[in-house]
Amino acid sequence: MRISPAGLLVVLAFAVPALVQARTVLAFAGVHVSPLQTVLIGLLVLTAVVLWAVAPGSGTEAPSEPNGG
Amino acid sequence: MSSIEREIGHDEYDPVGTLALIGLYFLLLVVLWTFTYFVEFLGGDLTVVGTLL
Amino acid sequence: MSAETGSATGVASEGRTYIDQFPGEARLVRTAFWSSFVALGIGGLMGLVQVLHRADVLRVIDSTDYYAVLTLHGVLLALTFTIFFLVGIFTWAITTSLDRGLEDLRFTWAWYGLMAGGTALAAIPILGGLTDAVEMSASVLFTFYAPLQAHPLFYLGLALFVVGTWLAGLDWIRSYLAWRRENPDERIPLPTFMVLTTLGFWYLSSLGVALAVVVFLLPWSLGIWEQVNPLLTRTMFWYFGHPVVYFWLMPVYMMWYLMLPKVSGGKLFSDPLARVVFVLFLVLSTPTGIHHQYLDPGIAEGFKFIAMTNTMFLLLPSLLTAFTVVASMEHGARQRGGTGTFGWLRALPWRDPVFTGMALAGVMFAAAGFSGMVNAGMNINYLVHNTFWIVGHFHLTVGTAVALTFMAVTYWFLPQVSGKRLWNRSVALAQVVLWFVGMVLMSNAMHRGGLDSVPRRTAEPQYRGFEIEPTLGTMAELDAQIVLGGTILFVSLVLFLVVVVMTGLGDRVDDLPANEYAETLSGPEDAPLVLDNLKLWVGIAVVLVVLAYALPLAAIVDRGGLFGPGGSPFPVFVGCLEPTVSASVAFLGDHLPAAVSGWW
Amino acid sequence: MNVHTYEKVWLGAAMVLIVFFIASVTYGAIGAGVAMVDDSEETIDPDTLGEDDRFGDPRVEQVGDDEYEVYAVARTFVFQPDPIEVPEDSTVTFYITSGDVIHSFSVVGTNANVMVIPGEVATMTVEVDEPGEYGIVCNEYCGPGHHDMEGLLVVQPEDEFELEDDE
Repeated sequence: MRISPAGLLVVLAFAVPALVQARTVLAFAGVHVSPLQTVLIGLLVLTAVVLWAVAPGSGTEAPSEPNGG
Repeated sequence: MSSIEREIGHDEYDPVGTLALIGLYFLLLVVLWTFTYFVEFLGGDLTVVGTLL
Repeated sequence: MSAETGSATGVASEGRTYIDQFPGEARLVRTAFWSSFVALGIGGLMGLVQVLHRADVLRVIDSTDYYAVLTLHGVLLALTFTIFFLVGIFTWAITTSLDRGLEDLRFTWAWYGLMAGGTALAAIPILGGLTDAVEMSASVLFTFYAPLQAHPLFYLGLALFVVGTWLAGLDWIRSYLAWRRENPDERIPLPTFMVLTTLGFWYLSSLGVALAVVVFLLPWSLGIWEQVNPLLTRTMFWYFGHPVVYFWLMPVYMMWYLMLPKVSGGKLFSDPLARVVFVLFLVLSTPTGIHHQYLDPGIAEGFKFIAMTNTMFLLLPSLLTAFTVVASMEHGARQRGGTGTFGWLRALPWRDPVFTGMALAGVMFAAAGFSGMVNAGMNINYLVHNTFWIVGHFHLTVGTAVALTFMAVTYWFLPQVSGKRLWNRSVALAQVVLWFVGMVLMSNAMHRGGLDSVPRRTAEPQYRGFEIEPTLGTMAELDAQIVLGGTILFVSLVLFLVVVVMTGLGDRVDDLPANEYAETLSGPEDAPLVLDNLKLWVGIAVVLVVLAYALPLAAIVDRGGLFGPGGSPFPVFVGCLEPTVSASVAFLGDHLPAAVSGWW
Repeated sequence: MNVHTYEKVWLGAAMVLIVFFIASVTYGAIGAGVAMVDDSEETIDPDTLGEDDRFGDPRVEQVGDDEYEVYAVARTFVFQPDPIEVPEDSTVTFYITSGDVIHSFSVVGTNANVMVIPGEVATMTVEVDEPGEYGIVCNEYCGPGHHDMEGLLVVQPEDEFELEDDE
């Protein structure tokens, strides 16, 4: 794991608004992406993030660890 | 807290990351406001004008 | 200058949870939380009903009943959920930071009872709006604009609820005065300072709505007055209606200042600036309400402009908060070993739902900052006023900054006030992340729909004579985004309630972390003494309110009279709507199965 | 008081932002000429609109070359007159009041959006250019039939436009 499971969850959460907004922004630039394409591209991106996260990393574990909360 | 690796006191701490993040936020606000006010609003139809102007 | 100074906690409370320190107060906080969560559950369910109804995906109620559902949603979530949670947090803040219990718990339970009783009274006619069985209703929404007229019980309940909060404030002030007598020379502890400044503008602003209800609306609904001045009661509502959003927000800011640095592993960046921020809110919250009335006839443009400048300067304390809070998080991250300009973000405790929930709430509040700036702008209000944009905005503020922060800190508070271990941290983490994702989808589509003139507060935003065309894409996909987001939010809400209930069902344990809040990097000794002069700040707040409101109110009364230029009440009572409502659904259960099977 | 340099920088930036917002709104008001609805009209008794010169008979009136006035009434749950017909390339002043509760008069997809409060007359002047149809919605909750409240604003080509006469 390159990042902790919790970190991955948060990264995925941030990817969702980025994908939603990217479609709107692109439309202003004249590039029209259909909702279906957005979903497909989104799934690809999210899968890529997951694959990146679970791939054997450089060995530097994320410093986050359980603490009293 | 167990996970603290080092103590950083007031005088040795410069919130560089905060300044960077908030600088980006500032730019985003300026761009979004400019777009919304001058393009979406003033560029729209049926703008309400005063009778005197 | 010392790095190690800071809050007064931990003196007598080493290693003890809140319930160990103050068992009686913990019981009150727990009860207030439960009241708050019941409101959250019912209000959230109503939200799901509305999302599905508006998009015409599933209509389990008749469209004429939609507004009773909407009233329930607004009142329960905006007032009941938020304020019950607030009285819990403020009680915790006063007792913990002054390190003393409340003076007399019988008085404490009396104000709690008044608030709960008021809520129940107001709920009766609102629920009555959903059934033909009772001849009473209060489908007047959260704003209850006259001449729409609710059943008198609605106004009475509202007034009692507000009086309950006033007494709660007196309870905390009493604690503070008692503490002050014993500690004449000490600085006011930061949490207590936050409570007192918040109370300052709460008393000032809620007086307006109390007068509107007690002097005009309640007697009018009882038939004592024949008519009221709709513009006057509306202005008095907004005199309270804007500060009330800061009343919800101040406990959130308190949590961001006190808990977020702690759970990040750092210290609050600056105690003095936190005080400055709360003083600014005290002074500026109230003289801004007219910005909700930019498009009202009967108010001169100059008054609107004054309200706008006040509102714009009210951005300042929030922008300062953004810096202080992020800097405190960064301090924690760097102490935990984080490095780099942005790399420190990875060193934050993302596994902790208390942290992650609050951090995500903060991100959404930054987005809400932008739509709020647009709402604050005077003439640009033509573009967004009363559109779905506004709904998108306040689902980011009260619906996320407030609600998500409250849910996240519940995961810290619940063990503190019950002595029980949090049931499941992973479910809690998933819950806060789901709320974030669901709200992104829902509020994004709401903002976009609003820019295309989709109205707020309507059961059916589909019209016979024309169609509302989005600039980009189709209305169907905006609707789909809202339905998806709303459903995710509801799932998240259910998960929250599951965690809360399961935690409540657990056993007492004795290895919980102690009750404490963040220390400060720059402590109160760096704050000028004048900041603690609350009489001065309240005085300035009163002067600003008089400056902002005396002339507009005088003009409204002068033009239309105290009781209006005429006009009959418009009771939103079930009896008056017999032709349409008699055909409608009396019980959800009757139609739910048919509607669900039809949908599938 | 001990304020970090970065925080001072941010405080300055925040002030700049606030001034920028106020300046753009001021430009909109003075430079672009966007006027706010205000208190220029006398109050009116909503119960006796039927006897009023202007609102007793909701209508469109020509008051000059390319200048029209619309006297409109919002009631639960209709707009009168409906449709409102005006010619292209004209300046139209709306006078709108309510016969019962608070409504709004909001022209879909445009900046023409105003609250309609019983007892008050909302006025707004807009310039219409090309022929077309706009929906009108009430965007303030006004009772159980609120969602049925809609109207139409029709901007007609110059040669097709004629005012309806009250015989």
